[in-house]
Amino acid sequence: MSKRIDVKDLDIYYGDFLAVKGVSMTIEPRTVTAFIGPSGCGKSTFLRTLNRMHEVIPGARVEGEVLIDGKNLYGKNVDPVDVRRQVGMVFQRPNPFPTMSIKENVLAGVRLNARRISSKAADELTERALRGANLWNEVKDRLDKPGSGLSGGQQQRLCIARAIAIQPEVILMDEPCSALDPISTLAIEDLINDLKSDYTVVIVTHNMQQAARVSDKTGFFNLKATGQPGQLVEFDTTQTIFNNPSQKATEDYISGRFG
Amino acid sequence: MSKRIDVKDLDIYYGDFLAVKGVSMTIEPRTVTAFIGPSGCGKSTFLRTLNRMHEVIPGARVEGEVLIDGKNLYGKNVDPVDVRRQVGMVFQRPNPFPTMSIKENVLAGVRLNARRISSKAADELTERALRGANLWNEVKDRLDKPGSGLSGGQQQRLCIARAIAIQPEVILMDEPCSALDPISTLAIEDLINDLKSDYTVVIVTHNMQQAARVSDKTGFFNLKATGQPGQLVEFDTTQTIFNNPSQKATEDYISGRFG
Amino acid sequence: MSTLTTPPTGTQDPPRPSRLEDVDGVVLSRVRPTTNRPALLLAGVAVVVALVLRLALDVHVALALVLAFVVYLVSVYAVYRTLGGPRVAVDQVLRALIYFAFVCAIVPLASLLWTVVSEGAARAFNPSFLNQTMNGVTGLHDQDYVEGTGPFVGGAYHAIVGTLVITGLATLISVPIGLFTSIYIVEYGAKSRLARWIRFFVDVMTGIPSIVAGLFAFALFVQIFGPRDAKMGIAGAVALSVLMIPTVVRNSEEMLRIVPNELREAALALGVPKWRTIAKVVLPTAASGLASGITLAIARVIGETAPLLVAVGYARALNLDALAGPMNTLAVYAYSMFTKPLSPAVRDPSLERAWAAALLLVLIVVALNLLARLIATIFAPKSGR
Amino acid sequence: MNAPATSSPRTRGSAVRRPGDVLFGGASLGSAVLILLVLAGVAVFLVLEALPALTAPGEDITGGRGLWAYIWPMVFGTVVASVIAMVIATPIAIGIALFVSHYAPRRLGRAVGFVIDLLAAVPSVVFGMWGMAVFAPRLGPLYAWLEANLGWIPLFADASASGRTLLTASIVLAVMILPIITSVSREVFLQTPRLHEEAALALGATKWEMIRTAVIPFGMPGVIGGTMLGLGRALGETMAVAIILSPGAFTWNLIGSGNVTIPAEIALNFPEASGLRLSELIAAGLVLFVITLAVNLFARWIVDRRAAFSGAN
Amino acid sequence: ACGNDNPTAGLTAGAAEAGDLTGDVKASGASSQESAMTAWIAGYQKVQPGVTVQYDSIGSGGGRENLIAGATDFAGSDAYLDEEERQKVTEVCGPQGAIHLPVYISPVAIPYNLEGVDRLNLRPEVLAQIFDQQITSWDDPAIVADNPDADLPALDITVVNRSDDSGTTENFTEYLHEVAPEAWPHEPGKSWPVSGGEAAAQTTGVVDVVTRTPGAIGYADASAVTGQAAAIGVGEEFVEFSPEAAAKVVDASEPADTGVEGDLALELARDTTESGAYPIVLVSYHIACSAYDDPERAAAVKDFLSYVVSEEGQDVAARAAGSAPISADLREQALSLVDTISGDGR
Ligand SMILES: Nc1ncnc2c1ncn2[C@@H]1O[C@H](COP(=O)(O)OP(=O)(O)OP(=O)(O)O)[C@@H](O)[C@H]1O
Ligand SMILES: Nc1ncnc2c1ncn2[C@@H]1O[C@H](COP(=O)(O)OP(=O)(O)OP(=O)(O)O)[C@@H](O)[C@H]1O
Ligand SMILES: [Mg+2]
Ligand SMILES: [Mg+2]
Ligand SMILES: O=P([O-])([O-])[O-]
Repeated sequence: MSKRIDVKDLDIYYGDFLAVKGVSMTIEPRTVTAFIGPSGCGKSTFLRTLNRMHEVIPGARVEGEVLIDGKNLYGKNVDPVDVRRQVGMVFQRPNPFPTMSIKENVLAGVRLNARRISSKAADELTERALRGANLWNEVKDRLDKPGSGLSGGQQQRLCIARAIAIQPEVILMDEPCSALDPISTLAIEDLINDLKSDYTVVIVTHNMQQAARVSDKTGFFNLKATGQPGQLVEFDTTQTIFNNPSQKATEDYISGRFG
Repeated sequence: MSKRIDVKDLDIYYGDFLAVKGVSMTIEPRTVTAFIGPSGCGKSTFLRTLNRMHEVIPGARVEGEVLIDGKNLYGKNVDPVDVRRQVGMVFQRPNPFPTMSIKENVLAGVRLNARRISSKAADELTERALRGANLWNEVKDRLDKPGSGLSGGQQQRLCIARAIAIQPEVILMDEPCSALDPISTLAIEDLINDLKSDYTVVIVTHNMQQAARVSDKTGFFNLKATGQPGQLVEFDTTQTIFNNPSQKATEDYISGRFG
Repeated sequence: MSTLTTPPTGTQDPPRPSRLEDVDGVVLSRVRPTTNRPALLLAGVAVVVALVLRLALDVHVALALVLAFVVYLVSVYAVYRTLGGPRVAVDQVLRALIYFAFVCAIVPLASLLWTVVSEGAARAFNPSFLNQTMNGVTGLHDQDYVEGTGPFVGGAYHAIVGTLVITGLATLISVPIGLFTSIYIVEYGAKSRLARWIRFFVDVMTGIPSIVAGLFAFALFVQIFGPRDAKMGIAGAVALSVLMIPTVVRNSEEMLRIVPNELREAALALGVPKWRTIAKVVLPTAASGLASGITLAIARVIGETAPLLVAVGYARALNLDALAGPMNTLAVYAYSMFTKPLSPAVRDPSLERAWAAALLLVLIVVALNLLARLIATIFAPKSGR
Repeated sequence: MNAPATSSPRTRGSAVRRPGDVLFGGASLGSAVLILLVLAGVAVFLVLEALPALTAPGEDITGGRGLWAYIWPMVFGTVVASVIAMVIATPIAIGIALFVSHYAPRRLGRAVGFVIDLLAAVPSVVFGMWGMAVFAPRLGPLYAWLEANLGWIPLFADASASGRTLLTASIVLAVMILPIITSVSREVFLQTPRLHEEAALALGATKWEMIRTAVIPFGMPGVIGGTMLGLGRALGETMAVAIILSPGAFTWNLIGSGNVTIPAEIALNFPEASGLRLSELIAAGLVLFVITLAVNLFARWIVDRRAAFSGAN
Repeated sequence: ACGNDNPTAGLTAGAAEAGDLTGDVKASGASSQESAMTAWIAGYQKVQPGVTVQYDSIGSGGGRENLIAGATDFAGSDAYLDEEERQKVTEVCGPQGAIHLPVYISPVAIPYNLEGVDRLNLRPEVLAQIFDQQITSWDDPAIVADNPDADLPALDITVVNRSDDSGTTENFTEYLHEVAPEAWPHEPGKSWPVSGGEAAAQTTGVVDVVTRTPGAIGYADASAVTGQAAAIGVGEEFVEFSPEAAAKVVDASEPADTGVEGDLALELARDTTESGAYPIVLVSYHIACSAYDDPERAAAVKDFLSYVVSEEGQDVAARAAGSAPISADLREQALSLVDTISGDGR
């Protein structure tokens, strides 16, 4: 059920601006892959190409292939809607729907994708997703209040709950813990570990410990120079990247800082 | 220039909801104070009362006193605008002005207040602030481009630059590094260390290493239970909090997690 | 929250179904990939249906189009339901409805604009029409013109000037009042009772019939200037303001409201006083919407006739003084040329003038719109759409 | 922002206010109050001028059966015309706004938005002339068809050959208010936060589902605002209706001559009116004013606008 | 300003000696006079360039009200002042009250739209029944009886009336009321009393609808009617409208008693049987004060009104607006009536 992702020589553009260049990698099913790299090097941009969210930005486009279980995401016969259902996403900035209650927020994706949903199933799914995101205890008494009245970290966990509620096959997370406290972060990391047994997980993080803790493979993105496109400098097992990187740039980045 | 802050028995409300209760503490001038605690416990809320940003939210109010150099912030004759000029703030979510270029964003505090500034001084100030926020190299060639075209981390650093450009006496930072990569984080931490020699700095962070690295004093906030108001559980030197906390809750929180 | 006692994710849960479709009570609705080829094909079919209905069966055009569209909707729904599932079908149907809404609107609008342009273009760009007034022009001149014994005399210069003066004054009155009111509602009065009431009464104000506004302004000016001298340009501007203010307030309110709070907070936290925050951050961020709203409000009143006839009167000659005597405006000019031709027997020259005046009015608004857009792009957020 | 909407006391910590704020806040409050004064002025004016008609004996009123008997058919006409106009215009306007903001290529969208804005500028007289000369005749055959096929419904009882009917006037009103509703809706739809749109898309929403979950809820208050503006115009429009409609006594029949709206009745008869007749007309204006008031109360009652869900955060 | 505020300057050669009066004259009232008034003002400007005349066509009722309120110097009106108004007007016009000058006489034509029917004879009863919607088809025997030669189709009659209150309607319904009281049961008035017909705003609207709708018939100020129009039964003959035919009715009419010596408010002889007279006419007056407080204003008003009733004034209006010039006899009376206006407030 989890999926294997093959990226082949992917160039990513914003209009005429080449933001990321020549990425190739293979992400195995049932693994956690982390992307690290300095700010602005194109981690978010690359992540968004994996569920075709990139093309939502006017003028944005890609060249190259992304294969999920051998099927090109950008092929003729692929509906981005279907892609996005299978490849869920959590954004860098929490974005709960302001007009929906907490519960409705969690169920938003389910409601979109389901023709029918019994109220029992809805309750169950809500609870499971909120527990999964370690938010249940905090909000169980106010499920009908607007989602925008939560603290920043609570909002982010709400978004995670929303994304896992539809139980996608691949989950992309763009710095999911940057707004979280350690306890929630721990819970999310546990969740990621859980998910791994069924799903393919890809996260972007600035926290190298986090990358080291949760990921099986790590990709290091970097910019040659400002204004140059971002590139995948090195992609290997997390072990190798952190202990024995083959590239100087990776080593500098890793060792320069411990998080 | 730096100021001493005394908080006396502060209760903070959103409408009828008591979010934070009975906080008392003293923040010495020329120190860095960090607040840690689980998500939703009221760290951001409390921080916002220190420069009267809390009252901007409709229905929000406080009871109690906040004294800056002995003068009650919430006294009769205090202009919140003056307070905010002395007590700068960086928010959890980057919020550059979309109508302004990068440079204008940095100069916003000056320009919006219609303070006169020669173009040479403006250039100088821009550079100094951007260097301070470790953003200068990345944006020096596109100072006239809109600030909203930057990556998340770049935007956050832009906001830091904007806040330090007005050279306040106290600087409040609400998880300033949560969107930053390690290199930028390091730069910001260095910056905080620099600032300390002149200013009083208060930061909220989820990163305990960060708290340990940069702060002199640490305050631990916690919720007794969900729905209860947040409270200041313990406030002491960082050393004590991390090595020898007097409260069980603090110890649990600190030891439960290292990062 | 007892922080550390919270167990990690759902260990106490029964084994979790790892697929949404495995959850009891959830019926999934999958999306299968489709292309837009069937839609294009069906659109072609619908066009054929429309043509057959219209040409072969002689059904009314509107009816033929509606029927063809219904055929299209039904078939698109059916086809995409089989190809892509119900969600894709609904998506396609709504897409069709939205495009149809667009076509629905464009047809009458294009017809109207075409009528105005084609009827008005001949006269509107004639320099003598643009710089002559109607002073001394009578039906005799029109008759001479139609018989070919005289030139075409009589233009809209005075009406153009009058339009600019009266609408300009109305704008000067309404925009500050309207903008400040919306600022009060959104920024100062947030959630206060007064703000709610004001918003309510502004809505009520949108329903004042224009002629009542004219009568009101006239009555007001009679109180000030006496009945003999009450008709003047400024009275018309006041009448138009009564109509314009609610539009400005309502529009601006909506535009201010969607400015994100975080920008306000960013500015306030920099020690910027509230009023400067509003003036320098909120208003520029909303500039595009505000400009288009104000243009819309101007457009709303620039074509008014009834209140101006009541409050300003009807001038044949040039009058630059908004504080004395009647003035003319393009809308009033067009109205009177339509309904009261100079020479009742020879209507054409008057009709030409009327359409030309209407076209000029539209052009003035085009210019205003362009200006508004220019202003908006100067202030508008530098990114996004 | 889930603070309960109570009127909890607000701490105004200080009595100090800066001159700029005092001026700006004062100007804002002043303008707001000025608007209330103007509205009160209009109301007082209407009542004073309508008073003679309100107190006159019934047989002196046009029609001879009292003021209410004179006015209610117009109320019917006004309400029906506005309702039809709104029913037609609102969905179409929202459709166009979505087309411009989310469906059309950017250039086309902008051009369309521009053209539609222009239409707001076409003087109502021109709408009237166009409606009478170009539009109404085209509808004649349609009405004949309606009568032939749906004639058993009283609304389509007797077709007008000229097409100058209440239904025609309503459709033209719909065209007239279209730009107003479209313009406001378009602006708010364009402002939908990217984040929310992307949140919906990332959950596997189709375009329409994205619009339904992110765009429309965010823009709803704005759309309602625009709709109220449009409704105001539909209720208050004079000249176009006066020219297009072939007015007459009350009838259920929407596709024949007959019925009139209050503003049209005022505009048509005001020039020759004096004394009590003028007063009657202004009384009709007063009734329209009250209708607007009632409609707004009703609208407020239905949609408690915005409530806790503000788009601004 | 760069515009040309005197566009007709080069067109009319050899204007008469320019007079030296100055002042401004304000008037308002009947819209029926609009075209004629435009012509009078333009013509008068050449005679007295120092006097500006301003006329707002706001309707007869408004014109009379303005005069009574002192807002204008004279009124244009399709009807003369009634008893109550004559009482009130003495407040601004001195004890003598106001005078009426019949300045604009125009036939009310009955335009119709029937292809191939070039002449349509309608006697008053038939006319009344058609407009009362008692006769609903063009091949009704009552119509055929008077039009044996016409090829009348079996077409429904569409009656087109004014949708706005108007002097034309008032004159037309007065005519029907007086001449065919049995067939026309309605009271005369400014608003059209029969429902169910097509209604259109203003004279041009009525003419438009009639021209556009086959089988339509209406009534409208003759100046705007250029197509088919019915001949009306007067006595034993059928008369088509023409300025001369209309003027004959006016000549046959008696002045009404308004309490002012020599006043020219007319009781129209609509039931005249005089040969060649066209009985449906609209007479529009200028109603001026018999005395003004301000001698200069009195002089200006007097001068302008003299111009209006003068041969030249009537001729200009006839050509520009298609009205019927008043007869020489009536003109004499009118001029001497104008002469009685005084400038000393008495
Ligand atoms: N919408 C956009 N239009 C144009 N350029 C963009 C857009 N979004 C991002 N970029 C540019 O693309 C590059 C990569 O940005 P991206 O957001 O992917 O960086 P990132 O690695 O995620 O950084 P961070 O760690 O700060 O989030 C940057 O130079 C950025 O300025
Ligand atoms: N605008 C608001 N209206 C009502 N309640 C609010 C508002 N903002 C925050 N709260 C509530 O106040 C409490 C404290 O929130 P706060 O944002 O201060 O938490 P925090 O400690 O900063 O959390 P995080 O680490 O996630 O940012 C929470 O229960 C939150 O739901
Ligand atoms: Mg990123
Ligand atoms: Mg916070
Ligand atoms: O001159 P009218 O009163 O019929 O318009």
